[in-house]
Amino acid sequence: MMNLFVLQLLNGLQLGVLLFLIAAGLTLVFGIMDVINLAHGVLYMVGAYLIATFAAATGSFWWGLLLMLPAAVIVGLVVEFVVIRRLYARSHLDQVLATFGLVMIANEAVKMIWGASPLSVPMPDILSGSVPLMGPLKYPVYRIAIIVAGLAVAAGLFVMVNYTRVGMLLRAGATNRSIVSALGVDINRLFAIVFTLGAVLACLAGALVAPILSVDTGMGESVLILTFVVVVIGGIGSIKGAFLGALLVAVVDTLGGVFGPILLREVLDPAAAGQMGRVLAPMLVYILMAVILFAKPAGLFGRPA
Amino acid sequence: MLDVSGLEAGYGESQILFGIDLHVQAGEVVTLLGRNGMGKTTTIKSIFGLVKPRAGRIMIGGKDLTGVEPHRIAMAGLGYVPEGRQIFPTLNVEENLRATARPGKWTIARIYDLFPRLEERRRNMGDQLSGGEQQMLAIGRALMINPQLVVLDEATEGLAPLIRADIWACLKRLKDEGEAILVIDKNVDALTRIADHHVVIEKGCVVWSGTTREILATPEVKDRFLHV
Amino acid sequence: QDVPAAANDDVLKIGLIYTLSGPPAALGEQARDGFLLAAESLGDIGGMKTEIIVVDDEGRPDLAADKARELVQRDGVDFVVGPIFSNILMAIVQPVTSTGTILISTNAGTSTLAGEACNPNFYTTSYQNDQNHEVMGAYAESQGYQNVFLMAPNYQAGQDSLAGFKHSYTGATAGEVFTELGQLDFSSELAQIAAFQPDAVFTFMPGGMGVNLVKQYSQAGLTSIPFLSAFTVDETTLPATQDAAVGMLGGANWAPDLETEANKAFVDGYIAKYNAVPGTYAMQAYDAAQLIDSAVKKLGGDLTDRDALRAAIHEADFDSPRGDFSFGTNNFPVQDFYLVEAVKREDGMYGTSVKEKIFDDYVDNYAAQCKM
Amino acid sequence: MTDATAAITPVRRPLAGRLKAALVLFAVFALMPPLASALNDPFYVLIGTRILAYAIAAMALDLILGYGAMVSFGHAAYLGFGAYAVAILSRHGVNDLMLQILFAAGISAVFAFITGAISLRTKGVYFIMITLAFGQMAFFFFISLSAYGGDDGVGLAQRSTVFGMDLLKSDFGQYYVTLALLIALFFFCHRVVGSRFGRVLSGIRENSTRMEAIGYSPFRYQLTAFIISGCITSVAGVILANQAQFVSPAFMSWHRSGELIVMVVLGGVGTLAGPIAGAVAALMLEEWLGALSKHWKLFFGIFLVLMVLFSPRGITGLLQQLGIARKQE
Amino acid sequence: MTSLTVRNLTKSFGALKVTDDVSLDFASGEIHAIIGPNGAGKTTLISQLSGQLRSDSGAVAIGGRDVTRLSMPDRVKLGLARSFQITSVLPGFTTLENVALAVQARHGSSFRFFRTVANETALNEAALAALREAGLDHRAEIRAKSLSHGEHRRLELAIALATEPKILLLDEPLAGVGGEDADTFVANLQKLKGKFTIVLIEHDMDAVFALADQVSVLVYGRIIATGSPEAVRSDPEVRTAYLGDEVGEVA
Ligand SMILES: Nc1ncnc2c1ncn2[C@@H]1O[C@H](COP(=O)(O)OP(=O)(O)OP(=O)(O)O)[C@@H](O)[C@H]1O
Ligand SMILES: Nc1ncnc2c1ncn2[C@@H]1O[C@H](COP(=O)(O)OP(=O)(O)OP(=O)(O)O)[C@@H](O)[C@H]1O
Ligand SMILES: [Mg+2]
Ligand SMILES: [Mg+2]
Repeated sequence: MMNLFVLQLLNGLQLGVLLFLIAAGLTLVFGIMDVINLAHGVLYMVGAYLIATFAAATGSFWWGLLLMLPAAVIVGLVVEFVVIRRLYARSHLDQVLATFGLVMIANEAVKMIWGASPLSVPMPDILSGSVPLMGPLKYPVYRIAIIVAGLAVAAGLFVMVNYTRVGMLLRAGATNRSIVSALGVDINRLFAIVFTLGAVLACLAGALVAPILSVDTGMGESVLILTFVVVVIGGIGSIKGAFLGALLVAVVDTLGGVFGPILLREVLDPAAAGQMGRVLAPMLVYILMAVILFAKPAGLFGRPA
Repeated sequence: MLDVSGLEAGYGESQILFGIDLHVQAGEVVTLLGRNGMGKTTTIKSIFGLVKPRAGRIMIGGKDLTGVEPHRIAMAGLGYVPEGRQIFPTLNVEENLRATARPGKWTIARIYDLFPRLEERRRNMGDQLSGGEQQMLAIGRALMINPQLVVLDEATEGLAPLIRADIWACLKRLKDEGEAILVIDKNVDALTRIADHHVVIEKGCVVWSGTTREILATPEVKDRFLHV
Repeated sequence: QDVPAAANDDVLKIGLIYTLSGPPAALGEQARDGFLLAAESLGDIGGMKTEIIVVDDEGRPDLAADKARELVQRDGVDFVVGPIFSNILMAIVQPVTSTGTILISTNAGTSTLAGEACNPNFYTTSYQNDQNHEVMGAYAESQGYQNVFLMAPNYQAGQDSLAGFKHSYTGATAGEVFTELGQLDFSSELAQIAAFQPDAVFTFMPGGMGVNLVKQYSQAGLTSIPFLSAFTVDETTLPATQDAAVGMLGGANWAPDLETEANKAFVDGYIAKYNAVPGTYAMQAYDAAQLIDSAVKKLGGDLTDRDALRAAIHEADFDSPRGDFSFGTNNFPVQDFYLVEAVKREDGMYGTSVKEKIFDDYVDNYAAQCKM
Repeated sequence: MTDATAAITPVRRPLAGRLKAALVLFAVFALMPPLASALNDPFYVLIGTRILAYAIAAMALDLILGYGAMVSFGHAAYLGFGAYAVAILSRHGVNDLMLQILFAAGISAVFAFITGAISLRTKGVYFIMITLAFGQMAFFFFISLSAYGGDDGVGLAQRSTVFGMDLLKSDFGQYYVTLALLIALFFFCHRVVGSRFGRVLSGIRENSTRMEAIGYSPFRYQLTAFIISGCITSVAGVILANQAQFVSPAFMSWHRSGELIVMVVLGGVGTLAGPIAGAVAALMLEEWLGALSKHWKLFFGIFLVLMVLFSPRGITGLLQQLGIARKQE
Repeated sequence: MTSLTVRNLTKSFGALKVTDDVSLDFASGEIHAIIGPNGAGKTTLISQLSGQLRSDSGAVAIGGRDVTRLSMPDRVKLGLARSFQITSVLPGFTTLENVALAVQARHGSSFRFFRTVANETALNEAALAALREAGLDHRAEIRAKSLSHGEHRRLELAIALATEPKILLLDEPLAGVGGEDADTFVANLQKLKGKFTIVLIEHDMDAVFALADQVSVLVYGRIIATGSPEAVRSDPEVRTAYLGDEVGEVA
């Protein structure tokens, strides 16, 4: 039982870090630029497809990753320039509608380019083993690598937003674009950079999971809602919040699914517990979100209205 | 320094400004006067490109900057204290000052010197300040970009008499240091003590302009256009 | 008796309704391609001028109901073929069959339609949903496994699958886990498997879920534990899982390397045309086309006598790639079931391969409940 | 000083304009079935019913979204309540449409009351997400409801009756009953938004602190509107169940909630008639584009992006730009 | 007529004591000005009185009735209205509608679902009257977001007046209102004097000394002086803390 618990914690951490990578971009774009970008999940998907393509073309995961990054920058810049830029001054609902349109475009385009069948990306050799954990348990090296990469990005972002001038300008721009620009800052360029940064992070997340998950057209959508949950639980615009929110969601999801039924069995008879567990399991994340928002209407680290 | 000629601007379908002419020489203090809703703020916003000018020309330091993006106006040496403070609520006091700062003689230390109150509140978020503190911060923020021309739109609104007096003293000091100032304020009396030139607008047109001496000599101006 | 208007004209109209968008599109596309392949090789189906209308149900039951009605009422099709998923089938059965139009399911085979709610206008060329799971249960039983770890997505079909497995497996279970529908990361379930070290794992993870599970299963170094599955390791997922799935076992009514004349023609034709190995989805849709062809030919193209039409269909007089094929009383197939294994084929592509016949001429468990 | 009496003339031009737009829409709806028959395509009547049902739901959502700034991302739950109300009652032999509607509205009111009271603690995007959470909980609840088919859903043997009459039996009858409901509900909503209550609701949307400072408690008004909207949406669910003769949790997935929001925004937020047009446009486009190309989603996406970029107030705004509808101020 | 009493009110933001044991009596019908340096806690005090901010301790009573636990809307119903220092109106509503809503709040039920409110002449007329008081009637049909800053300030005032309060809390009503209009406003308040109790926060000393019956000086959250305008003006402590020389000019 203890073994399982430790393993699940690691799994939770890995999922959490991954969610964070995606959520970080979303919370930046959302909290700082005040743009609700439903197409953020699409960027995650595009990252996975990009690495699948490049890795297949070069025969190497690492080359694939290396080529994916500049491609992601281009994707980010183009999307920002063509659509997002025109949405800054618009209402959230307009943004929802336009980025919803982007999602449809992207999903269909990806299907036209790469087909409907899922693709796969081979795992790099050096990261493909597992390391022994206590007892008979092993843990895949690749997942450890994801955890490390995610934590590094988290630390970098946290410093950037809270302790650098760019971070200050971003936060300032979030609340009052026109005054920031009237004080001499090229806000458009700044926002383009932030959006692209968020896009690259999402693409990176997609690229990192490609060797573990199948690369398919639905992957952006399934992750989008979860990412929004993370962002909202953490408090919009808060990198710290996104990080803790991601871990919380991931741990509740991984541990709750396994230990929830066990706990339920303590209080209910097995059949009822099984039934109850099955009803509750998929709701778990949503219940978590509802409870947190009930207690803290602006998320864990959000600014109350 | 700043030459505005024939400026027309408005919001949506309504035109507010109908040809404003305004000139600020280096080292000069100019006031923009007029009753509520006459277009003072709109004039300032058009100068900064926050409202797109529909006609006319805005020259800064001899360069035509009509219709360029706001940040380029600011880079050309204009500092802005907007009406209604508009400080950044999600930044603390010090960050508000630092975020848009550019190197020059105005430093955080000098700002704190000018407004000790801000130093006491340096860790407060922008929206955790009193109205007057916010106003001080807005002025400090504009100075921190070390402009050659400071534009103040109702910068003393909501300030206690003592602080207001400090601001006037500060403007005077700025003027003495050779900085140009364009100021909107309802304390016309106080303004006349530091300003060189005055421009009075009504319904989006310049209806009077002249020097301090002239305005003091013609009380009708105040009566007719300013109702003071 | 209800005779659809469509029965009277001299064009044979067939509507295909499959999920062609979203992640499950890969399944729908296989089925569509299988049907079209047959249509192409048969030329005029049933010797009649044929028009095939393909519609996408987008995986949405409410939309599917409308599209099905549209096929029947507006386009006047004689046959509706499809869909992939049970929930879509449930939504279109009533709108299609109540007008007297024939519905041929090429994949979904829900228990109610096999049993109490069986329907003279409804046929399936696939199986009753539980059967492949029962195959694996019987296999696990025959291997003498004592504790099998069971895992399926948390929805009706997932619950049915585990029930189906347990129908023919009597040993103990090491754990019974219901995952979230659409879940992609199985690290937590794999952790449990690693902790319990069961004799074998049985799972039902269709589509993308299966791809991910299989990849992660081998990454987690669990391949020493036998991996039994249904609808998980097949020709739609193997291109993505590739080597990770090789050696994994499944239950099926057919495999591409089954040695029959008809199968060779079908598989070769499919590979030549689409450059991919066909899966059961394609095969069953291929058979649906053959089934229609055989029935219409029998009647000489006159579809107005509905009883005759139904009788002709029931005869199932065609060569299925899977060999023996006939309809039971409930219009569900009576066929053989096999244990199949994922392999890398000689042509370098991946596919399943027959390992062992488990059931011979197997009838589903609900047929007795059908009063027809 | 300007003439004071001139200033008193009530500001109701936009409202009146919208009323006209709605009347035109309804007239078109009423003429559609005979037209479809004449064109030998009566099938449109069936699609039409689905469109009208979604129009009801979109309009109901607009009531809180457009007038109360409460963007509910869980409104499909009410479609589901409506649909399951039909399934559950008809299994127990109750086939009357009005009883089914009452039952659906009852469940919806209770659900809206509880979840609304909790959700209203939050604002903006937090509100969007917490309503999503409740919507998903309802969705998963019905997925696990095996008595009614769980994920697979249940088929309905027959359509509902209206006071014992088989009005819904024919597609035409069903269409006109739906249209009648839409019109009645539209006028209900139209009156509500123009009433004292409606003005308070919009006031809270604009600035809730200010409203509190002049003596309104936002919560009560918002919750009331939320409940009304939920009940009306469930009526759409009742219709959809009849139209599809099938009920499944798919009616309440978050995609449906998202589509409702798309319809409202596409049509024009806060106009009531706009979202009706939005529902028609979205579903008709889906029909047409779907018939033209299998890649219709690509074109639909492009259409949405272009609409937002070039017509900020949706279809309503587009009509205004083209000079067909009257501009607001 | 109603009086407002405040007993031992406190409020802290973290370690910062913003309201520090404040006790005041606002007699009915009087204009009681509160002056003090920026950041002294004046706005905070108003927010506590109006119920927007919860107090840490102490009590507020309206006409003898303890309202410390009541919410802002409930206090409004007892006749307490406030204006905001930082303009807070309904930007998408017309000026008239902004005020009409305030009138409606006072005129009973807002749970009316059917009558078209735009046609309720009683509401509109009362609203227009309030606008006239604030000198804004000619802008009745303009959306609030299109008003200039000064016009916003007047609207703020008109809204507060339209709730027909018994006690009116005004937070810098004159800020941004220039010239003759300020004088008109002072004259208007002068007229209102005696009709209801007014708590006035203002940095415009001309107005304060022209209007106030009582003046209290708040510094660092504490009342350092209360008394007649003359007494306060000559208090040396007040001069150093707040007034400086400017009073000299003004006087
Ligand atoms: N955002 C806006 N949209 C539409 N009209 C506006 C807007 N802002 C200001 N106006 C109008 O423009 C006119 C001039 O406004 P402006 O703010 O320039 O006046 P001002 O002279 O600065 O007045 P004040 O002394 O009150 O600040 C006013 O009639 C006002 O109603
Ligand atoms: N939410 C808050 N958190 C922390 N400190 C706050 C908060 N709100 C206000 N303050 C501080 O409390 C003090 C009192 O603020 P308040 O707004 O009451 O002052 P004021 O007397 O109205 O000043 P002014 O005349 O400048 O408007 C200020 O120093 C301010 O920085
Ligand atoms: Mg102004
Ligand atoms: Mg204040």
